[in-house]
Amino acid sequence: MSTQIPKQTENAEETASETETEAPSKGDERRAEKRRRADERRRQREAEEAERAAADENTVELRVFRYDPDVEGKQEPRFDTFHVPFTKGMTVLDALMYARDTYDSSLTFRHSCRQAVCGSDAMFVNGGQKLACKTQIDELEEPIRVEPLPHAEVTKDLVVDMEHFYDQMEAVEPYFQTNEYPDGELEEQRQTRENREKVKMSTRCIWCAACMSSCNIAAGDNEYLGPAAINKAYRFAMDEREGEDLKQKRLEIIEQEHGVWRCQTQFSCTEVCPKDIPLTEHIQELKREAVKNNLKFW
Amino acid sequence: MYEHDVVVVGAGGAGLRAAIAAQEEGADVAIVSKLHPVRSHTGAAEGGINAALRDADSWEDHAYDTMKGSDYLGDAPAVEALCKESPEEVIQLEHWGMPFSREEDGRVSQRPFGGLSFPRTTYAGAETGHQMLHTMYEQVVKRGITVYDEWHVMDLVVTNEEDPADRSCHGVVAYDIQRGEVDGFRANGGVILATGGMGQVFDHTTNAVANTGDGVAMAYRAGVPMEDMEFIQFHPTTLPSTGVLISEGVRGEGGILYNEKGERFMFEHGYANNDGELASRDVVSRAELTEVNEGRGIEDEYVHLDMRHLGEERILDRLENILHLAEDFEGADGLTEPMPVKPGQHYAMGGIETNEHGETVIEGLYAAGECACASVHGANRLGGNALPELIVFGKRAGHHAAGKEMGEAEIPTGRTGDWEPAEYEFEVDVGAVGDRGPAAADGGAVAADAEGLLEAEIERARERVEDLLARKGRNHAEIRSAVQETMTANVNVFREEEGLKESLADLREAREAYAEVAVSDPSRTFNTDLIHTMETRNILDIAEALAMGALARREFRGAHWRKERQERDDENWLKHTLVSWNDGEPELWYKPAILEGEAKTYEPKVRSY
Amino acid sequence: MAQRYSSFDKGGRMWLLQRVTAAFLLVVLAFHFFLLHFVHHADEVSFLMSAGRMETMSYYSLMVLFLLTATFHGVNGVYNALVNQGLTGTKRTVIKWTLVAASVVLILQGIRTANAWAGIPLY
Amino acid sequence: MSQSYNRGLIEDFSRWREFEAGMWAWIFHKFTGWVLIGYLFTHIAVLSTAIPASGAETAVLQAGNDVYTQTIVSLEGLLLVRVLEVGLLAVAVFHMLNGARLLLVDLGVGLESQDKSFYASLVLTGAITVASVPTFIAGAF
Ligand SMILES: Cc1cc2nc3c(=O)[nH]c(=O)nc-3n(C[C@H](O)[C@H](O)[C@H](O)COP(=O)(O)OP(=O)(O)OC[C@H]3O[C@@H](n4cnc5c(N)ncnc54)[C@H](O)[C@@H]3O)c2cc1C
Ligand code: HEM
Ligand code: SF4
Ligand code: F3S
Ligand code: FES
Repeated sequence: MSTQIPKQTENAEETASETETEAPSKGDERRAEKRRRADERRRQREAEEAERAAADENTVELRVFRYDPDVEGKQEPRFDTFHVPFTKGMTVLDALMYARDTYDSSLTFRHSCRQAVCGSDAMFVNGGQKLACKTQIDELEEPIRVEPLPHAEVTKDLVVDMEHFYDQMEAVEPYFQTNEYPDGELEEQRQTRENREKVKMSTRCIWCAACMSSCNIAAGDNEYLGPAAINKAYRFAMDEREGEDLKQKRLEIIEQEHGVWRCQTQFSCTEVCPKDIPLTEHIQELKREAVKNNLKFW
Repeated sequence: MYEHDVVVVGAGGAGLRAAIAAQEEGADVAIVSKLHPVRSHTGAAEGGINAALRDADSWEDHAYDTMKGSDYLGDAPAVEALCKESPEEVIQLEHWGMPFSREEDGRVSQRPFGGLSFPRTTYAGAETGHQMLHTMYEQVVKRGITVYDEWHVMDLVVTNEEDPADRSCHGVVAYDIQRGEVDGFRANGGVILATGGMGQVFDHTTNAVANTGDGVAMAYRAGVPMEDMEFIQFHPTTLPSTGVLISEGVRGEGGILYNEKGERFMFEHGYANNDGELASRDVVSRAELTEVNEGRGIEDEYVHLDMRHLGEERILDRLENILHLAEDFEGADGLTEPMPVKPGQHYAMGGIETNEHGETVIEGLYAAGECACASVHGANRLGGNALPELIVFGKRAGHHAAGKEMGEAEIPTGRTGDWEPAEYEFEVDVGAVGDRGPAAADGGAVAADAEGLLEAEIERARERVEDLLARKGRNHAEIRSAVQETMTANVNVFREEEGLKESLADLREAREAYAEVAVSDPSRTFNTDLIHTMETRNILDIAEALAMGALARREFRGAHWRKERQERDDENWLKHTLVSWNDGEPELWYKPAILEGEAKTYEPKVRSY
Repeated sequence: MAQRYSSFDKGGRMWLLQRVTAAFLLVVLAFHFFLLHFVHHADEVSFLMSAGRMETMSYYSLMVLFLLTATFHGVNGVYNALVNQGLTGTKRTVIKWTLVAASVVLILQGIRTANAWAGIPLY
Repeated sequence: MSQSYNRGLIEDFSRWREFEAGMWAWIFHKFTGWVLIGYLFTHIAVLSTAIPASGAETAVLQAGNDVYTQTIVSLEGLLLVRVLEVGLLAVAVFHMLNGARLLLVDLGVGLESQDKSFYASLVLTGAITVASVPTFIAGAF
């Protein structure tokens, strides 16, 4: 093999002098430059820090719930305070990331997409279930209290156990089922625009569990399917492509003991849903469908 | 230790489709993913899925467009497989209940997209990826496929023969994030990597925080070459403050780009006289940056994307979530004002070298989705071509891994056929520093059987975790941001020799710093500090290969622009760049692009829009 | 999870009945309040006046229906509230029948009272 | 199955301030419902005095000296009872108005303005209660 990649054992300076004849000391220079810049950065950061402490209005104060079953000193739940420099357009997630990367790398929370589609970072911010990535700091009152979702088991810091929520979601047979497909191999099932419109909002759920956490009924009754799962059932029950038989089956599922009747129309699910899904409306519509369905057999 | 026929790493579109396919073939499948499936970044895709569904359209046209878009660096067998199978896969999604947008007659809608000769992009509002991801996850639930979520796969379990082509893959070792334990997953049939993008190599990206290119880095260290890493797509319309993507759908529907002077620069400054805003992404990204560099940008940073003239009804019908994005993440109201946009890292055309069946050079190791390079996108991906790639190649890899007979692949993998070594000298060291956290294949334990190999790898992974937790040292966050900084400064849309060299030197420094990395959170429960530290290693490996490829390729092709040579050089560069880890000493080599397809031979033409 | 699918289809009917009785009560309770506090005043109440009203058949039946619906609505409401708070198993059965018994007593006593006024000798 | 994790005092601290309109409506409706059913039982108990009264002489009845009339009159004579009756009215009116709101919600009418209709119920309850105080108190002194 004739690739000319230098061996890793050679140090960079030697390599530089071998291969780059016109600038033998370039590596050194660059390194010095780098060091200088790194120092500058550090100085700058320190200066900023000092400045921040002085000019308090440019920082936001976060009070973050901390708990870790494994680590001594964190086994007792507590709140930690972080001061984060404010920048325009900053979200709660940005602030948390800043706090983690700058002050305490053990600060733990789920996050991924930063754009309200992955549903990882629902948390309790100033007393409301919010997606951290979608919550602008400047709309909140300070100090900003950040806690894990209520009514769920806390795994660590802001991370809660989602298993129960997933169980509920999966209990409503959350998958499309039908008995009739079009004949042609490359043929789609037809669906009217109106029907798509009808289910559209319900398909937007990102499984963040904010709604479930906000519902008092779900808090009191662990088996209650909860608004998200019922909404999932709605998504399929109302999809005309599934056909009548399956709609019957769907109604039976949501009519179970811990199904739609448990909902007391508290509306908090609808209020907190970051995807603006009209959950209560969907639940109520299913109740009416179920009643209509039951009346048929009278 | 867990045991399955097929282990799929990653639960985005590609991983889910692969798992379903393998199960269809009767295999016992498990999905191992560091995120719960519905958290995967496929959910962020907005625009749509290209498929030649209509009579007036044909897969051949789609293939032609794709090849042209790739700037003739796609491999024809893969491109043709994509275009031929995409329609049936899209219909399959529809049959699984995916809520596509509809026409009056009830059929799925299609819209025009950049670089396409026919409006063949099927979509579900501006949330196509979300709907696709959820539809497939629903099928996974229906089939009862085992999902191990919140397990971070650390490394592959691969034998360590001298030549990667002789190696075989027997499973993976993973870290259970919830419980803080390392365990192994043995795969009797095959391991399919579907770990998605690597946007975290850059600091302004549309990708998720979890998109750290783990699969690419794992395969790389196990001996699979990384292909065409220098080709990174920068999306022309991302929000300046966060990198959140404003879908190409906006321009597809008729959105217009303006500079500070209110000029429609795509036409007025002659960047794309025919297609204007709908020209290929690289063309538009460069146009925007040129406007900014020449002082016609707004606040010297961005340009304006205006969709007000489309009217409220149409916007609400087709682009509603764009309104939310602009509002929530940038504070702009798309109905009453233009939205600020600038280019941001969006998609990696390159990745794990595979053939059109998703096989890598290592037996039993597959890759599909954004982490793989089959290669269908060549030097530049067309909008709406990634989602079909996930389902087509996800399915293919799944089927193959589950033992379905699929015939001989036409694309060679590894150093077979007409490969050639690269005559390029790097000025700084690349590759491993010392022997920190070596991957499976480099210096791994030699064990007689798969079982023993897995045991040894689990042990080694445990030691690595313990070591990272025990020692004192530097925080990964600094190192990660140093990498992102230099990559964004030097390996961005515009690339110059000096900058690229600078980046390699910076990366070397970062690698050296990484040798001293430590995890400060001692917890065994949900230790994200540890996960991010492991990810940073992957980012380093990828960034380096990316910069190496970018430095070596002295031409302007697709997304890769070089100041030194601002034109395409078909004479010398109609070939793929490959980087092999080579047990810690990265090696650069090339193999020719395959332009002879089943339909025709794709003769390189000038790519103008 | 077997129990999860043991749907109690009565749920829908009870739910509906709760609403129907509510709608009925809405009218009758308003009427009741209006008649006994605004048309007649609280301090003018006497046995004969009540008896006088009750002797009208329509008023009598309205009041009995009022009693029945209010009892159902109230008791069922209480029961639902308890069930929603997680009342299950034997406890639930016990409370359910206690409530039913209380309702029966209430209704019987109410009808006896009404009969006393109406002069129906069934008390 | 997961249990609510007990976050101690920090969890409970002033949480009620964070309730949404719909939750207050739910709590008030519950409370008023329970008061009403409780009242229904006492109401019937008190009215039951009509049963022995019906056996009394016509003259006694006309004089208002029967058990029933005596009970009612003495009760109504108490200021406390009058005040409680005003409370009952408030409770009943709220339960009725919010009940009507809930019926509409069940029919899927006006879901977007559910919070407004709750506030309207509250205000109306207040107004009606205040307006009927004179009638209710009349003759108590
Ligand atoms: C904002 C945006 C918009 C886009 N729009 C479009 C579009 O309109 N049309 C189009 O065709 N394409 C689009 N794309 C591109 C396309 O969405 C992506 O290329 C594609 O979704 C990638 O899918 P994937 O399955 O390969 O990876 P992902 O969906 O990213 O999934 C990766 C999976 O791997 C798992 N994983 C990663 N690392 C590990 C590890 N170490 N251990 C275990 N699991 C791991 C993750 O948990 C995740 O489940 C868009 C991309 C972005 C970012
Ligand atoms: C006047 C008209 C009335 C209306 C419109 C009305 C309406 C309602 C409605 C709709 C509910 C169901 C709430 C739910 O389940 O979400 C309810 C519950 C209830 N009602 Fe009524 N109601 C009225 C009168 C009464 C009366 C007279 C009583 C007492 C006997 C009463 C006692 C209750 C009780 C105890 C509940 C259950 C409360 C709870 O959930 O804890 N209601 N009412
Ligand atoms: S319904 Fe809304 S709040 Fe509930 S899980 Fe889905 S997106 Fe989250
Ligand atoms: S908050 Fe709960 S009670 Fe019903 S309306 Fe929503 S599910
Ligand atoms: S980070 Fe994905 S929803 Fe907030």
